[in-house]
Formats: sequence, structure tokens, C-alpha cells
Amino acid sequence: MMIPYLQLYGLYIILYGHNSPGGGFAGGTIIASSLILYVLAFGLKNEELRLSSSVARVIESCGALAYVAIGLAGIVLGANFLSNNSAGFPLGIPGRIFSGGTIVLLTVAIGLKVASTMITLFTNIAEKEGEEE
Amino acid sequence: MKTILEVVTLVLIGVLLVMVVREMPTFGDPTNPVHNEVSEFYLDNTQEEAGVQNVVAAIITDYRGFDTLGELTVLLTAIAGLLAVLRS
Amino acid sequence: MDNLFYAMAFILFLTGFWIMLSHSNLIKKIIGMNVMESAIFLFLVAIGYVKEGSAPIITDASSGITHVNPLPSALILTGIVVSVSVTAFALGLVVKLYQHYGTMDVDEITRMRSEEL
Amino acid sequence: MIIAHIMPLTILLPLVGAYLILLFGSKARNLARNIALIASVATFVMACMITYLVSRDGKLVYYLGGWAPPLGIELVADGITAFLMMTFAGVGLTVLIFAYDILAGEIKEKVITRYYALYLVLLASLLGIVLSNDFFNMYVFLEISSIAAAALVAVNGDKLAMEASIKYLIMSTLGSGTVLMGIAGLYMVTGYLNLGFIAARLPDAFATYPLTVLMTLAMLVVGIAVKAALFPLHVWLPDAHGSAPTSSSAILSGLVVKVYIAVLLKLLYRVFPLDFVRTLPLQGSLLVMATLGIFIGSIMAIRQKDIKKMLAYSTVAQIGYVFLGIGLFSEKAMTGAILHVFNHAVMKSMLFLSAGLLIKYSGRRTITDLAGLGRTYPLPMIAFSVGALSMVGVPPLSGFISKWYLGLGALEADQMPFLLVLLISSLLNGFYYMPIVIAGFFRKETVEIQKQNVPFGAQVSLIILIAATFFFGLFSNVAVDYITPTVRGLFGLFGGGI
Repeated sequence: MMIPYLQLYGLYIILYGHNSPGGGFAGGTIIASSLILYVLAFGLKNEELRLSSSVARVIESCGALAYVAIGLAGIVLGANFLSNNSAGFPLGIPGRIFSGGTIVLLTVAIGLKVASTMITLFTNIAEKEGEEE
Repeated sequence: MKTILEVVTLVLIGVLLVMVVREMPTFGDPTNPVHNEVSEFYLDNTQEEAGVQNVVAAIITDYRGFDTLGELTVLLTAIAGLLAVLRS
Repeated sequence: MDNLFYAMAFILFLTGFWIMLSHSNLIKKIIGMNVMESAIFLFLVAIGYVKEGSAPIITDASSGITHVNPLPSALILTGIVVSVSVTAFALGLVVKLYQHYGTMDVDEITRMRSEEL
Repeated sequence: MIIAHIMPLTILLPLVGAYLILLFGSKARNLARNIALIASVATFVMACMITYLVSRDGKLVYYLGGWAPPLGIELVADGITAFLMMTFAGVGLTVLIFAYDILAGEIKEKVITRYYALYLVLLASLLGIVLSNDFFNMYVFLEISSIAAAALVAVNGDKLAMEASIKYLIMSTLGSGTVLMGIAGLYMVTGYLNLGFIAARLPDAFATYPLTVLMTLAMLVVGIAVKAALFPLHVWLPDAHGSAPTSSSAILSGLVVKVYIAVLLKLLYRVFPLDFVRTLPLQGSLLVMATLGIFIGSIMAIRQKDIKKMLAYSTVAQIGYVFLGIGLFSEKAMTGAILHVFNHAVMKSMLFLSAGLLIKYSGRRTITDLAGLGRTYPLPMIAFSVGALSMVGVPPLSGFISKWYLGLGALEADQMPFLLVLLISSLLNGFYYMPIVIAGFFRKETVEIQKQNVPFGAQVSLIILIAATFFFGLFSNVAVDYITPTVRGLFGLFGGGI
């Protein structure tokens, strides 16, 4: 029951993190915790777990790669690695969702990565424990 | 015996550290060396230069974005290491 | 006694340090690790505090509110994630070791190993 | 365009390689090793370019994100760091070439791709530590390197290795926690994280908060000493290095331990002026610990029966040399220490790799069982012998050069006893290396061995390492000339005139 709300809240934290308290890490952890809550409530079902772990792997690598790619975009646009405004990314108006140039994109990348990482960490350790008993 | 020795060493170090703490900059004092032009710059210019209101978010993703890349790598390393250990 | 926060941070730091070195239970060692790291983060946040400062989120630049130093907060965000990763990896190792030896005690493991040889 | 951004790209290349490997998952083994090889070759080429650029321009500086230092993170390459970086990239590449064919037999199939990814991450973190000029950034990379290194030890799921790995992880977290506390203290009294800015503010800060500055220095040095396995804090090293897979041992002993020395070097020559450090009891304690480390490491190495453990204890002793060189605080000794970082990286990885080959083919780990293998497997045994001779310090080899400079440094600093330390310890080195070499070539085999072909990659990497040992022994002036200006600048800048 709680899960969609938690996920929505996590998404809000990620997307609005640059204007209010929050950000990629907090939001990612909240999204992950919603799924962890699900696992805690209903136990580990291996079928779903397999699926989510392979998806999670792709998301993890892609999150990190996206971060690097955004950084490299700075170089392509003629500024330094991980440049923001100086590379010509539009800043927008402070306070809107899509302000801050690369910051939003980077935050989303971080959020995805952190969420998938937390899930993978949790499920793997839990899975190992489960096997043993 | 070992525990006594440990406790004595710890207390000694603790006393030393308390001496150090007494000398440290006063807690919360706005004139401390930490609150120099760097933090002021962040606070003053984030809105114009990074276009966001949350200064901390601006620092982690923009001013010190490379740290965050390192951090993502730490997460990735932990996962890769963990899976390697658990699956083997 | 203005610097009570620093002193507390150092006491916690030493506590964590001591737990990590003296306890032989691996889980306790990992807890000690986390206590130590939390102490460092507490110290960093305490450094960044300004009296009557508010969170560094600027909605109105001209309002003249004092904000706390944003840099330490950003640093500990990174630091927390690092410590989470280390903890996770260490826990994974402990789980695996427990499967092999059936104990989480380092001394115990060393004893079992020497008996094996 | 690449030239201007070469420093971040050098760190990024292995990282991106690691991400890609993880993206393709654990099935794509062949792809993974090719990605790893390409990434590390490219990294090495870039490191060479940086080395060249530094020798042309003197110093490279890069601002990440375009933010100038007190705001953003700065990467700096100068004579010493470029040299160290070149060492790391080069040895890292050679070990990878070695692992190209061998690894499949040594690591379980499921984890091979992750092994390559961890390896690349480790390489990237080493380069990051060396290049970064920002304390917190350095800490982040330190943590990456300790997790990756611990994972590389435990990767096989072997009981002993995992136990060693968790010990290693706990000790290195202890070390990096202490380092971070030191960094926090420095930040508190100076208000900066950039090494250059801290150095500029430090005299003022020391005047106002002397005890705090001393505490932070103590914490940083202790933390680094834990991670670099300086003598009383070395307990974790022999287990970790002795039980890891061959290529992990090689890179751990050869490079990972060294990188903390790079941090110490940066700390001493970019942040704390030498004149200031000289007034502290730091020098005495460094020298005493280094000497004890040299002797106890050597004696423990003599007592070992397992060849990898012996090599690991030998690393403890060799780390002692490097700290000795740093602790003497003289120009020649510092040169010797930096050269020794390089030489030891080459020699120790060569020793570990050839020992790994011998163990793999003979199936034995004890020293006495390696007798006579020189006839069946000439190349690994020759590589082992060259490494051993170089460790002892036989003249045409590179180990001699660094010891020579350390000796000159001891003379320069007027510390005659340490010349004696060097001589005696060389003798001790001889005690534990020579029997293996002699038995390897001239004694009869104790076990029947089937001759197998040594894979091509392993042969290439051993030959490269042998060649490097001879080259830097005969033409040591190449390396010395390269680092001397920076070392001299370091001593000239802060008073000099010893």
C-alpha cells in the first residue's frame, strides 16, 4: 500500500532536490527503501528478484555512465570536465524544476544509481542469509 | 590486564584531545576560519552561477562534481565486490 | 564549554576506534567502524555550523538570513555514501565467513584455522 | 582537445572501462578482458603523454568543472606525481597483460568480469589519488582503492583470503577514518581543502591553533602509516598479500601500498613545509619505525615457508626503505625513496608474478619445493632471480640504484647509522632470496612436474619487467633527471641547505 506513495515521494525528492532539501542520494534511498519494505513485508520471491537484479545492474552502470557522459559533454562543448554553466548549459530560473543546467540531470543519474545499488545490496545480502537457513 | 592498558591509553589520548578541543575555534562562531570567502562565495553566487536554490546540491553536483563521480564509483565497487564475493 | 560538540565527536571517534581494535566479533567491529565514521561526520557538521544559521537553501538572496556553511554538508553526503558502501561490502564478507566457519568471532576463526592445519 | 583535458581523461578511461564491463554482465568474459586491456593501454599512453608534457611545461594544472581551486577540485601533475603516475599505469598494464591468459585458470568463471572491473577501478583510484590536489577528493579515491583492493583479495571466495580481506578492510577503514578526521581538522583551522591553499594558510593557523595543527598532522601520518603498513601497523599485510590471487598480490604489493606513500609525500611537500616538520619529533619516529620495519620484515621473511608470505613480509621491509628515505629529509634520500617506490613496484610485481607461475605449475607453495624448477620453467625462474638480485641490490640492476641513493642520502643527512642499516638489510635480503634462486637452478627437483607451456601474455609481461629492471639499472639517470628538479624545488623552496 505504502509503496507507490514512497516512490512518488522519492521521485519528488530527486527532482526537486536542487531547490529544497533533498537530492539524488536521499531520493534514491527512499525509492530503494520502498522496495526493501516490500521485500520485508512479503519475503523474497526469487522470480521477481532475478528480474530486478539484472535490471538493477544495467541501471547502475548506466547511471554512472550517464554521469560521465554529462561530464564529457562539458568537454565537447569546449569547457572543462563536468562544467555546467561555463559549457553553455542553460540555467533557467532558480526555483523551477528544470533549472540549474546539468544539476538536474546529474541528480537524476545519482538517484537512479543509488536506488538500484541499495536494492541490489539489500537483496543480495538477504538472499544469502535466506539460502543458509 | 589488556583491557586496563587499553583504557588507560584511550583516556590518555582522550585527555590530549580534550586539550586540543579547548583550543579549537569556538563552536558556531561566524568569524571562524571555516567561514571564509569560499563558503560565502557558494552562498552568494549559487543562484546566478548554478541556477539552483539548494546550495548543497549545487556543491555536490557542480562545484565538486568529481567527488560525486568518485562516490558513484565507490557504490559500484562495493556492489561488484560484494557480488563477486557472494557469488563465488 | 562552547566546544562540547567537538569533544563529543572525539569521544565517539575514540569509542569507535576502540571497538574496532579490541572487539573480536566482526559485527561489533563493523558497528565500531560506523560509530567512528558518524563521529567524523558529526565533527564536520559541527565545524560548519554558524550561530542561528539556517539551512543553506536560498530562496531570497537579499533577505539577509545567516546560512550555515554548505561545504561540510556536501562533504558528509559523499562521506555517508562511502561509509555505506564499505559497510555493505564488509557485511557481505561477514556473511560469507559465517557460512564457512559458523562464527563471527575473529579469535574463534583463527583458532579453527590453526586446528585445521 | 585531448591534450587539454588529459588529466581527467586518464582517470576516467579505466573508470568508463569498468562501467562498461559491469554493464555487459558476467557472461561477456572475452569482451571484458579486451575492454580492460584496451583501457589500460590507453591509460598508459595517456600517462606517458602527461609525463612528456610535464617534462616540457614543468607542471600541469586542471580545474574540474572550470571552478578555480578554493571552489572546485584541482588536478596537478608535477615531476614527482607524473613519475609515480607513470609507474602505476605501467605496472598496472603489465600485470594486466600477465593476467590476460592466466586469469581464467585462477579465478572462478563467474567472477572474472567483476575482477577486471575491480582491477580497472583500482587503477583509476590510484591515478586519482596521485593526481588530485584536493584533500577530500583524495579521501574519496582512498576509499575506492581500499574497497577495490579488499575485494580483489577476497574475490575467489577462498576462506583464508576472505578472512585476510576483512582484516584488511577493517584496518584500512581505520586508517582512512583517521585520515578523514585529520582532513576535517585541517579544514577547520584553515577553511580550505585544496592542498595549495591549506599550505598558504597554515602558518597563520599554526600561530592561532598550534595544538590542533599538530593533532591533524599526527592523525594524517598515523592514518597513512596504517594504510601503507609502516612497521607496527603492518599486521594485516602479510595475510592479505599472501592469500590473494597472483595478479592481485602483484598489484597490491607493487602499487596499492605505494600510493599511500604518494599521499604522504604530497602532504609533506605540498602542505607542511619541511622546516616546520623538522622541528617535530616526526623524523625520529619515522626513522625508528622504518628501521624496525626493515629488520623485522626481513627476519619474518626468512622464517616463512610459504613463498607468497615471504614476499609479503619482504614488502613490509621494503616499505621501511621508502619511509627511511622520506624520514631522512635530504634531497638524495628523497630521490632514493621515490626511485625505490618505482623499483620496488617493478621488482615486487615481477617476483609475485613469477612466483605465481611457479606455484601454478608445480602445485606447491613451500619454498623448498621450488627446487629445480629453473630447468623446467626457465623464464619464470629467471624473472624471479632477476627480481631477487635486484632486491638484494646487485649493481647493474635497478634495486641497486635506489639503495645507492638512499645511502647517499644517509651520508648527506649525516646519519651514518642508516648506512649500516642498509648494508645489513641487504645481507638479510640475500639470506632469504638467494637459497631459492640457487636451489631453483642447481638442485634436483623434489617433485615431478609435467611441463606446460607458459602463456604468451605472461611471457611478455615478465620480459617487459625484466627489461625495465635492467634499463632503469643501467640508465637510471633518465628517472633521476626527471624527478630531481621537483625534489630540488621542494628542498630549495623550504630552506634547503642541509
